[in-house]
Amino acid sequence: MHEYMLSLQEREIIPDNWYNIVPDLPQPLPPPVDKDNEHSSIELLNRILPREILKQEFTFQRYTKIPEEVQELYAQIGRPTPLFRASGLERFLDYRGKIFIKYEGATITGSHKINTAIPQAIYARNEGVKGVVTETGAGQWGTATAVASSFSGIKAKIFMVKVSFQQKPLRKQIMELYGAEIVPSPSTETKFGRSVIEKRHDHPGTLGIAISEAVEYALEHDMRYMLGSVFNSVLTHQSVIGLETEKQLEILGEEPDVLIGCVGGGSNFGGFTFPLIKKFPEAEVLASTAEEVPKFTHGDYKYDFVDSAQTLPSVKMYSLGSDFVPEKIYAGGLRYHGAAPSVSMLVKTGKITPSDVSEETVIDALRIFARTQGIVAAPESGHALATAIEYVVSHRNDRKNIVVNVSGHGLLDMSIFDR
Amino acid sequence: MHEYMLSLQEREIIPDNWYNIVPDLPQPLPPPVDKDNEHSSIELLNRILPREILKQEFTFQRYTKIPEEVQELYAQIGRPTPLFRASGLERFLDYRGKIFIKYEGATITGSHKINTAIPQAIYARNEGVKGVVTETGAGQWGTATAVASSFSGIKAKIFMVKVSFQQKPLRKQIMELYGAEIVPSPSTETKFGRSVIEKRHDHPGTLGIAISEAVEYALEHDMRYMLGSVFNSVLTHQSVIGLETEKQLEILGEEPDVLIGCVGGGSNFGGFTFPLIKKFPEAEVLASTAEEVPKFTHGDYKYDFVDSAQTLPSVKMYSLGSDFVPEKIYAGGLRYHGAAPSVSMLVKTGKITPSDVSEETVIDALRIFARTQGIVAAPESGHALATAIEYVVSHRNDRKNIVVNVSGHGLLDMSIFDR
Amino acid sequence: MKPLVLYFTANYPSREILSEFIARLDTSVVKYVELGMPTDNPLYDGPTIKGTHGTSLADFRDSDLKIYSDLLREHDIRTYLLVYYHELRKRGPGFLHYLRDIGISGLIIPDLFIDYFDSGTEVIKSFPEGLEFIPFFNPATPDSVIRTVAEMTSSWVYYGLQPSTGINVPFDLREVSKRILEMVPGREVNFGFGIRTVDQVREIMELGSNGVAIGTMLIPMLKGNRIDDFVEFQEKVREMMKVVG
Amino acid sequence: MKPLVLYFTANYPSREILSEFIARLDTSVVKYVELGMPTDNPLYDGPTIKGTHGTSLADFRDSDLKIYSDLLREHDIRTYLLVYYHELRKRGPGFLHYLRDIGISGLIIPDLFIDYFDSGTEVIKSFPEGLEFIPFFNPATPDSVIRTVAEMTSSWVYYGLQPSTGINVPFDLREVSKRILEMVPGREVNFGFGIRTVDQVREIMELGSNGVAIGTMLIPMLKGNRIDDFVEFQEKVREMMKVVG
Ligand SMILES: Cc1ncc(COP(=O)(O)O)c(C=O)c1O
Ligand SMILES: Cc1ncc(COP(=O)(O)O)c(C=O)c1O
Repeated sequence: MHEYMLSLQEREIIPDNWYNIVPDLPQPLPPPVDKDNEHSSIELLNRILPREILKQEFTFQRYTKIPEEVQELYAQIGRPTPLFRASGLERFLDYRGKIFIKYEGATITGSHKINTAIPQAIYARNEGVKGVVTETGAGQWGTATAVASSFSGIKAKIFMVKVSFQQKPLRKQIMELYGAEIVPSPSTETKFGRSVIEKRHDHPGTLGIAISEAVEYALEHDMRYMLGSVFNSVLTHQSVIGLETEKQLEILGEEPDVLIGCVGGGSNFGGFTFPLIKKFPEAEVLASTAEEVPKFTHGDYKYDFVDSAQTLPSVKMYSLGSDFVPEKIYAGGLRYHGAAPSVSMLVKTGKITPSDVSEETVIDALRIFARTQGIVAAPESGHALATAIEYVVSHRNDRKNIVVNVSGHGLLDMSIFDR
Repeated sequence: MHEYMLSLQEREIIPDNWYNIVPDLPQPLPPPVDKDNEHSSIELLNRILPREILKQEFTFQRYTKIPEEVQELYAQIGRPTPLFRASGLERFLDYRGKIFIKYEGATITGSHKINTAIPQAIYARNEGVKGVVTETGAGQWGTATAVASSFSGIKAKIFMVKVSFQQKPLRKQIMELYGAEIVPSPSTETKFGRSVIEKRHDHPGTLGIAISEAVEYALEHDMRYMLGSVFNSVLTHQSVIGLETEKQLEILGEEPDVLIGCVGGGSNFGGFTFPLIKKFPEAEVLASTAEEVPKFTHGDYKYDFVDSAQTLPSVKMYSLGSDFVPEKIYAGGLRYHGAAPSVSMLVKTGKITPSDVSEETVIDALRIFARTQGIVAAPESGHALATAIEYVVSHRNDRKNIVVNVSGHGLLDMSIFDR
Repeated sequence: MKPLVLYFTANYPSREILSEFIARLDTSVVKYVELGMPTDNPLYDGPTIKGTHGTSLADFRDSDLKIYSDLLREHDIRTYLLVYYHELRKRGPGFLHYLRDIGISGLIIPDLFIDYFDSGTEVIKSFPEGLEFIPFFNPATPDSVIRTVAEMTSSWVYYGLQPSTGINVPFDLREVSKRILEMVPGREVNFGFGIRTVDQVREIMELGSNGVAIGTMLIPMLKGNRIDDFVEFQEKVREMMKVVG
Repeated sequence: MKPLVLYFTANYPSREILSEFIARLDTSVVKYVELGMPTDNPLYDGPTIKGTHGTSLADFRDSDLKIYSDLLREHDIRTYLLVYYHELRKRGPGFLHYLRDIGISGLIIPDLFIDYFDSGTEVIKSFPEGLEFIPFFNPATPDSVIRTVAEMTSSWVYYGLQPSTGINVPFDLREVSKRILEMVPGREVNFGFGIRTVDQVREIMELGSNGVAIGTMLIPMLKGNRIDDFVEFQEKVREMMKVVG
C-alpha cells in the first residue's frame, strides 16, 4: 500500500529546524562583495533585510530553529508536501528501479517559493514595519510574497516586470486577490523607474530594473525587501523540502541513489538536495538547467552581480553574465544568469552534475508526466523530469531509487503547450 | 498542533467502501422514468453505461467495495484530501467556534470530479471498450475524464460546449495535455450535431446538445458514456469525500454541528454530506446555490429531464425546468437546472436547508478565503464559503463546529475577479 | 408451491383475448393474478407495459374489473389490482369498498410511497376489512420504509427486482433476495420485474422466493393472441417446478 | 593578558602619520599589529578599509613594510602581514623569505581558502621556518576546512566575526565564539571584523577570547590624524581590562 501513498501528511514530518549547508561545504563559501569602494551594496542589505534574515544569511550554524508560527503556517500552506512513488511514470518508462516525486506544486501557491516567503514576511513583521517589497517576473515569487504577507498581516508591494504584467494577467490577478499591490516596472514610483522611463517611454522592463525599484522603494518607505532565491538564507528555508523528503523516505524504508532538481537561482534545488547530500553522501546529484541558459556548462565560476542592475552585491557563482538575456522565456524561473554560491561550488567540485535540457525534451517530459501521473508540472520542474527520464533511459538496467523534486505546478503556464 | 494540520494524508483514511444513501433515505427514491412510451431513455442507459455503474445506480446496498485499483488511483490523485482547521478565517470572522475545510481542490485535477471519473473509466475499460465519451461545459468534468481515461489506458472523447471551447482555451489545453480528444459541440461528428449546425451555422452550443452528441457517439462507436453528476452512482463515488472527513474528524476528536457544501448537480454536496448525515443525524445541513439558479427556493420538486435535449431519463428532483438558462456564468458548475434526486428529496423533507447566495457575496467570500487561508477556491465552492460566512455572522455566539466542503480550486477561473 | 403471479393489463389487448388467456390458466403453477388498471400515466412501468395502457384505456370502464375477477374466482385464483394512486384518488374512498365487493383481494399501489409518501400510512389505514394492502418494495426502497409498511400490514409482499419494469439493470439475485427475506421474516414474498426466462424463475425460486411475477414477457403473446405459447410457458414452469420441488 | 590586535593598512594615511600612531602604541594592551599590504583589489575588506588601500597603493613599495616591522619590534610587538594571495603570487616564493627576514612573524591571507582553495595546503607547506601561517576563519568557513588548516598549523587563529569587514550582520557572539573555541581547543584565538566599541571588546574578552582585532574603527582617527583619540581609546581598553582581569 505504501507504494501508492501520495504523501504522509503528518504534522510531524515538518522539521523543527532548517538546515544550512555552509558549515558542511568542502570549501569556504566566498562571501558577497561590493561593486566598488564607493557604495556598499552589502551595507545596503543591512538596511533592507530583516535582521534575522541577515543573520541566517551569514550563519555558520547548521540548524536554525523554525519559529513555531512559521511551522504552523507551513502546515497551513500544505506542508509536508507529498512524496510519492511515480508508478505510472515507471510503468511508462518500463523502469525497474523506483522513481519518487517530491511535489512542491501541492502547496497552496503552487510552488516552493512560499517556503521562504513565509519566514521572511514574519521576520519583517516582527520588526514592526508596515510592509514588504519585492520584484517578480514570471509571478511565482510575487504570488508567494502576496500570500505570506497577507498571512503576516502586512502589506506587499510587488514590482512586476512590465511585459509579464501585460502578458500574464492571471498572475497579476492572483496576487491582487491575495491582497498585494502590483506595480508594472519600470514605474513612476521610484527615482530609478522614472529615469528608465525617461530614456525609453515604452520600456518593457527587466528583472534587474524591478529589483532596483523594489530595493529603492523599501529604503524610502522603511519596508523590508524579500529575497526570492540565490541567497543562502533562502536555500536554508527551502531545506524544509529535503528534510521532509528525508523523513518520508525513512518511513517508506528507502534510500535515494539519485537526486534531481531544476536550477533557476538554485533555491528549490539546494533546499531539496542539501539535507539529502548530508545524509546520503554517496548519492548522485543532477542539476537540470535549460539549454537556453546553460550556466553551468557555458558559464564561468566567478564573482558576478546578483542582478543586472547591480543593486545587490556580487557573489561567486557560475554565471553567464548579469547582463545575459536568454532568447526564450517558456520557463521564466530558469532564466536567471547565475546560481546560488553553494550550488555553484558543488558543481565546481564535481559533487553536482549539471544537465542541460532542450525545450522539446521538457515539453515531452511534461506531457508524459501529465498522462502517467495526472499532474501538470511547472515548465521549470519539467526540466527536472526531463533529466530524470533521460537518466532512466540511459541507465535502464540499474535499479536505482531516483528522487525528483517537482518544484511547482504549471496550471498558470499552459501556454507553452501552444507551440 | 492538530489545530493547524492541513491533512492526515495517510493511506488508511481512504475508505474501503463507498456509501450509498438510498437505503437510508426517509422515503423511497423515485426511479428515473422515460419521456414517452416510444423511446426508453432508461433502456438507453443499459447500452451506454458500464454494467457496474448501472448496478450501482440502482443498488439498495449501503456499501460498495471500492476496487483495489481505484483505491490506488485515489491515492495517486491526492486522496485523502486535506481536512484542515481554517484558523485564518476564524480569526478574520472573530468566530469562537471552529471552521473546518475539506479541500477537494487538492486533487491533481483540482476538483472532486476525479473521484467518480476514475471508477467510471476503470469499469469501462474492464468491459474492453476502447474509450469513453462525455460532455463538458466549464471543463472540470472533462479534465477529470481526461485524466481518468489516461490512467485507465483508454481514449477519452469530450464534446465541449462550443462557446466554452472558445472562451476557455486553458481548459481545452489541459484536457489535451492529458491526452483527451476535444471536439467543440455542436460538431459534425454526430447526426444530432449536424442537424443543429444545419439549423444554425454559428450555434454556440449548450450542455444539452453536448450530452446528446456524446451519447450518440458512445452508441455508434461502442464506447461508454461517463456521468458527471446528478446520478446516484456518481454521488456514491463522491461519498469518499464524506467518509474521509468522518475519519479525519474522528482523529481530530471533533464532531460536526453544521455541514455546508455547494450544489450544481449535487454530487460534491451529496458525497460530502451523506456519510456525515448518517453518522451525525443531528447536524444542520446547508446547501448553497447561486441566486441566479435558485433551484431549491424557486424550482419545483417534480419529474424533469436530466438534460435539456431530453436524451437521458427524467428524474424526480427540484428543477427550474430543463430548458432553464441562467443569465450569468461566473460559476459554470452551478448552472445546472436541477439537483440529484436524493439531495432534492432531503431538501423536500427539510433535512437539508437551501441557501441562495449572490455573486457579490461569493466574490467577497473568495477574496476573504484567499487572504486568510491562501487558497483560491473555485467560484462554485465560493458559494459554500459565502454560506458558511453568513452562518457564522448570524450565529456569532454559538460555538459550533462548521465543516465546509471546498469542491475545487479556482486557478483556471480567475477571470471572475475582473468584474 | 405455486410459483407464478401473472400480470395482465385489464382489457389488453381486448376483453375477449384476455378472457381467453385467463381461461387457459394452469392452476397448478399460477398462484395470483395481478391486474393492471389502465391509466394515462403508468409512470413506473417499463416501455412494453406502458404500451398496453394506451391500448386498453380507450374503452376501459371500472366495471370491467369484475369480469376478470369473476373469471379468476372460478379458477380459485386471487386477483390483486395494480393501480396507480392518482387513479385511486380520482375515484374517492367508496372505490376501495367496490373493489373488495367485486372480489379483488388486495391492491398494489406502485407510486404511493414514491409520489405520495406523506399520505402512505393514511391510505393503508383507510383500507376496508377484507381488502389487503400489498406492500410494494424494490431495491431502492429505504430500510425504514420497508420496516414501517411491513409492520402495518400482514399480507404478502411484492418485491420488484428492478427499479422499473423493462429496465435491465444487472444485479446479484442472491443479495437482492436475501435483503428482503431478512427484512420481513416469515412473510410471503413474490418477486417481480424484469424476469424474462424460465431459468430466471427457477433461480429465484431456488433462492427461497415464494413466487415470481411475470408481466412484460406475456405481452407479445397477448398481443399476437399466441395462446399456445402461453400454455407452453406454463408447462415449462410446471416441469421446472418438479425439479425444484 | 593583552587584548588588542591592531590593524593598519601600510602607508595609510601616510608613512609619517602611521609611524606616529605606532609610536604611541600602548604595549600594555596591544599584542600584535596586523599590517595590511595595499592592493588594488581588497575583495574581502569592507568599504572603509577598502578606501585605505586606494590611498596607500600609490606610492607603496614592498620595502615600506620593513619600516613598520622595525618600529614595532622596538615596542616588542609582533607584526603580522595581511596580504591577499594574488599579491603574494605576483611576487614569487622568495617574497616569503624576505618577509621573514624583515621581521614579519606571520601572514594572514584572507582570500587563500576562498579563491585558491586547491592551492591552500601547498601554500602552507611552502612557508619557511620562522614565518607563521595564521589561519583565517569566519562563520562561513566549513568545519572540515577549519579542521584541516588547524591541523597543519600551530600558530594563533584569526576568527572574523563577520563575513566581511564593514558589514554589520547581527550574530550571537556567544555562539560564534563558542564554535571556534571548541574546534581549536588550546589554541590562541583572536577575533576580528566589525568590532566598533570598547564594550564589544569587553564582551568578547569575557567570552574567553584571547584577543580582539580592531581595524575599521581606527581609520577615521588615522585619516584625521587624531592621535589623541587613539591614545584615549587604548586607555579605555586598559581600564576595561582591569575589570575583566
Ligand atoms: C516552479 C519553479 N521552479 C523553479 C524555479 C527556479 O527557482 P529556484 O532555482 O530558486 O528554485 C522557479 C522560479 O521562479 C519556479 O517558479
Ligand atoms: C469545483 C466544482 N464544484 C462544484 C460543482 C458542481 O457540481 P456538483 O454539484 O455535481 O458537485 C462543479 C461542477 O462542475 C465544480 O466544478
